[in-house]
Amino acid sequence: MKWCKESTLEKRLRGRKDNNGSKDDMGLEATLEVWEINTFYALSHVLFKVSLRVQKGELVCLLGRNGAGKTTTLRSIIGLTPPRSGNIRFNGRELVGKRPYQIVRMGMGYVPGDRRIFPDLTVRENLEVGRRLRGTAAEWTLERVYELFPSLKKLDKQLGNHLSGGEQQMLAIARSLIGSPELLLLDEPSEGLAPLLVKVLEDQVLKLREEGISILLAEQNVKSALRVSDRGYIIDKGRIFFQGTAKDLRENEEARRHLIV
Amino acid sequence: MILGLAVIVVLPFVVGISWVLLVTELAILVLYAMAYNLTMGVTGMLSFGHGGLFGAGAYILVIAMIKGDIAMPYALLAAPILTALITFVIGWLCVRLTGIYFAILTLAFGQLIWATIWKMRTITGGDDGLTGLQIPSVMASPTNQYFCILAIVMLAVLSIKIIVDSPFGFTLKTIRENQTRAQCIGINVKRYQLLAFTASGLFTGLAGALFAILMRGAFVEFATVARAFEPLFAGILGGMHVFWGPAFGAGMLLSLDTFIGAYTEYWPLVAGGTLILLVLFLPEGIIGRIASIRKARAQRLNQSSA
Amino acid sequence: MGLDAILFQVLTGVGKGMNLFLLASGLSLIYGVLNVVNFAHATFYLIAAYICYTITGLFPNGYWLALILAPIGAALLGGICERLFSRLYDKEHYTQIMLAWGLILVFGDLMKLTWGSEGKMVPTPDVLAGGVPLLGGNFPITYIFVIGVAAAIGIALYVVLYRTKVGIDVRAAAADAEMTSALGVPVDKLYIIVFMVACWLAGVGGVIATLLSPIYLGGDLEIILAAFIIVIIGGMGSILGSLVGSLIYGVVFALGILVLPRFALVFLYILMVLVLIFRPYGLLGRPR
Amino acid sequence: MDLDILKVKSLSKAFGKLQAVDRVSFTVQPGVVKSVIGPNGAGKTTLFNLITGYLRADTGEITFKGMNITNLPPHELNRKGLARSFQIVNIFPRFTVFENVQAAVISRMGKSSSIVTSAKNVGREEAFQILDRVGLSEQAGYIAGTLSHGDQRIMEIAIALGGRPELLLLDEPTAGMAPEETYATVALIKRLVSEFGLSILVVEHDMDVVFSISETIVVLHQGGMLAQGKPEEVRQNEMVQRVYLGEEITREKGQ
Repeated sequence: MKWCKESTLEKRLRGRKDNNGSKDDMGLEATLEVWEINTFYALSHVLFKVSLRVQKGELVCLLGRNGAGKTTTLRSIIGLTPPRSGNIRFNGRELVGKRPYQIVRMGMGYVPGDRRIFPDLTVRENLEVGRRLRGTAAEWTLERVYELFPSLKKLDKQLGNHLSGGEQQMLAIARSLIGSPELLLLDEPSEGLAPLLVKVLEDQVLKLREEGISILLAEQNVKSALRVSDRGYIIDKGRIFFQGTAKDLRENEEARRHLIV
Repeated sequence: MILGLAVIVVLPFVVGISWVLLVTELAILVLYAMAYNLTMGVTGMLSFGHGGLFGAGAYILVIAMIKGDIAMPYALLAAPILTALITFVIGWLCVRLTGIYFAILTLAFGQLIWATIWKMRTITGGDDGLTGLQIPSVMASPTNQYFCILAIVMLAVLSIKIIVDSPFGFTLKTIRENQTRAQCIGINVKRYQLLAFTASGLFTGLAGALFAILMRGAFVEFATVARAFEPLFAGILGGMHVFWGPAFGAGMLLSLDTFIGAYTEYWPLVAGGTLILLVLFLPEGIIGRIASIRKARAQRLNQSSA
Repeated sequence: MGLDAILFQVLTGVGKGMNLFLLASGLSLIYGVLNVVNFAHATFYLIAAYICYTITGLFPNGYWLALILAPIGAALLGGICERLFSRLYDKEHYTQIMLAWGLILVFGDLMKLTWGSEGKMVPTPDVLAGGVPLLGGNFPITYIFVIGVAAAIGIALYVVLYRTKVGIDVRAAAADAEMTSALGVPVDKLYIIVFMVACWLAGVGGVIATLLSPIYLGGDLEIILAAFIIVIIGGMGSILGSLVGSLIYGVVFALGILVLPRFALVFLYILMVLVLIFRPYGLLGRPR
Repeated sequence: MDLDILKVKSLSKAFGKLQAVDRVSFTVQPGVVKSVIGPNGAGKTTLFNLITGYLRADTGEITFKGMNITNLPPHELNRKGLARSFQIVNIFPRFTVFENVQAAVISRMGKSSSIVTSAKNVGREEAFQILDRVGLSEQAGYIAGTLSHGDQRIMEIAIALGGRPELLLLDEPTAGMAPEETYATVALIKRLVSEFGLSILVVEHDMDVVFSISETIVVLHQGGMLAQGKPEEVRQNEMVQRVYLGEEITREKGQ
């Protein structure tokens, strides 16, 4: 294994121009297309020409260390931190300039990394906030959601702040799911979960994909993410450095360099 | 500056008595606005209790002179000092809270002072107020009164200026800008907030006492919430982050009141409208806006030359 | 003084308190959801009271019409004002308070222009005139009516907030507006609704208050201070807190008048100061 | 005689059920850079907030220059010679760059309560010296909030230097920086140690930065210490690699 020496800082400086996002020419029907977005927090430039695609029914992961730009990418897509330039298309419709609630109503679901369960609302009420009638066959009802997460059903009347970390994570996913999304953005769902729960979570994520939901999964937990994903991107310092199938990502040295210490 | 002083000296000899009285009132309001600004503009603490403090200053002076038979110079000294003591006690309780809770606690204390004045008829005269203040003959004529009050106000404003420009004042501004950061460069934030609040109370008490002299008595209206809003209004009009902003605002406020008030009884409509427009479109205030335009230009020049 | 007389006084206090609850709950709701301190809230109350005066003057038995129309008027006005406040949501609280102060001045003058500066009385509808014998006294029916209306609205408010989708969205937005919007809820529209409902509540409060006391200019400032005392004691942002605070306010005031007539209000200020010092977020509120 | 400038002994902090920091112990020697690393939620920021007095420790002891400083308030720690920067830019945005640093210098000089002189020239020379040292003297007159993100973060270090600290705690000093800025910051940190003899404790995500500046590294995982040692040792550490790839590991309790 090769490790970064100080000189890599300089290398990074030089290497900056070579990396112009990555275009996908598979020609498949894309649910989500992110094209060279640049995102800022106030004055600080966080995302640099980030591009990625999610195909219909695909489970794509976005891997990176702390602070690499994963969360910002998802927030840019859902409209909470709109990019300053670039395009985001969802089923062919442009998202940049749209408000978060509009984007959600177009069929996207967002599960934030810190879960953000409403503490004073019961489990049922938390789900109620996410519920929307879309009139499609693929609509998720309360019953269907409880079927997928049976343990939530028992907690129906519990307040959000009385849930354990794992229960909160399930609720956060369920809360987005009940809005019947076609695409789900999952931000580090495995964070803070015990190993056993991570496995449970992986199964649930796979089940969601079987239901036909496309998923963009931001993860720091590489092992877990690669167990479920079809394809992935590696982000570091706000730039996409690598993309490929799960197998590529697992085996590529260069890819590992951006993920490990 | 010399020109300004000359205008001040010559003024009472060229204009009528009503104008002299008006300018005297203006001077007191300027002091009040600047005293208040020590809390709000300089330290960044929103207070609604200054009406009560203004009233306290006025009543202390009048009660001392009428009920205690104390000579005016001593009463004029006692009023701000006692008001500062009251402010210190109130502030000691208030600085534990932050933001809107601080504001509402000061409001509660202001109202408590107001209610006490209103209800303690035997001492304060209640609704009727306390009238019949005997002013020493040196100060009795409007012109002499004008000179005395203006001198005191100028001295007080100079003291405020020295405080604001001193390292102490600079420290207060650091607290206004960023409390957490101020704390971790070694500043005991609560202590300085209390000091600033007390100093503000001192000058507010003085302004109240001077106002009582001008009005020849003290009245419940001196201590109302509306009175507490006046200097905040002045600060927003003129800009509270620039030294002369509140003074300018006080001037505008009084002119609105006097001149528009002369044409129409509906001047609050104009004042309220002005306030709404300012808050929405010019939150820095008029003088504040001018100052920041200048600053920005200076930086641009600086950058282009660098 | 007999126990009956004291109980009678307590009941009167409950009546006053319930009337104020309509106002305080709206103030609390606006703060809890929008994080805006609406210092001008009682102005909507006063405007509704004046509209009620006009309507009752135009139509015989117009009171019931006024009870419907005046609060709607207050709500529409509130909707317009919300658009102004919305420009200051992310600004410091004092800017919102100054905007409110400007609105108080402007509306105060407009009311003076429209209705003049003398106090106004709204005739009590026949149905509500008189009293019922109670505890050795004659308890006015108007008070019973006020308690009834306020209680009914309080229950309705509770049902909406806890049993309907909109109510749950409102509570969610109060806790985390950004996440709520990321679940597909148009939060800015929700804000307008909340502001309008709060002003509607204030309007109802104003209309029923005309049964208890005359309408006069500047009354809004007195009432807003009462409402502030209530929400501070009960806890800003808590509806149940406003109810408890309102009852405490009404009862302490009514009993205070019996004990030390001139210092009834002072008691309340002292109570508020104590609450702020020892439990700044109020009896039923929570720190934020 | 105590040679360590900072000594953290068995420090713990829990939020409800979550053990955010679990019996962490380490020392910082004078004149070196020590880094704290670890995946998300490892407890790095909590650890920082404990040391700098923003949080109260449940148990454990923190010693600074031989003094027990556990749970002292932030402003007192600053007076003792311990300064910090923040993860999110934390400055006086409407002051000029010069005033930002001057504020810290005035406070350190103990002149915060003085009202006899004008503030304008108090601590002026020292503030300019510091700006010169970090390379911001040309921007001295700019409004701080208008600086680039990288310059703002460097100015934060300058503010911390105004307190003439012996120990500097930097919370992700290069977060959100462009590569050029990162490079400059790394150079600055190295210079502060070599030329001015400061001791520095850093929390940092950028591993290139961590390995290029640190004398020793502490690795946290789920609140506890996973490993500690020289950069080479940490790199070779099997456990550390596995943690960063998201493998399950069970930390030995009570090491």
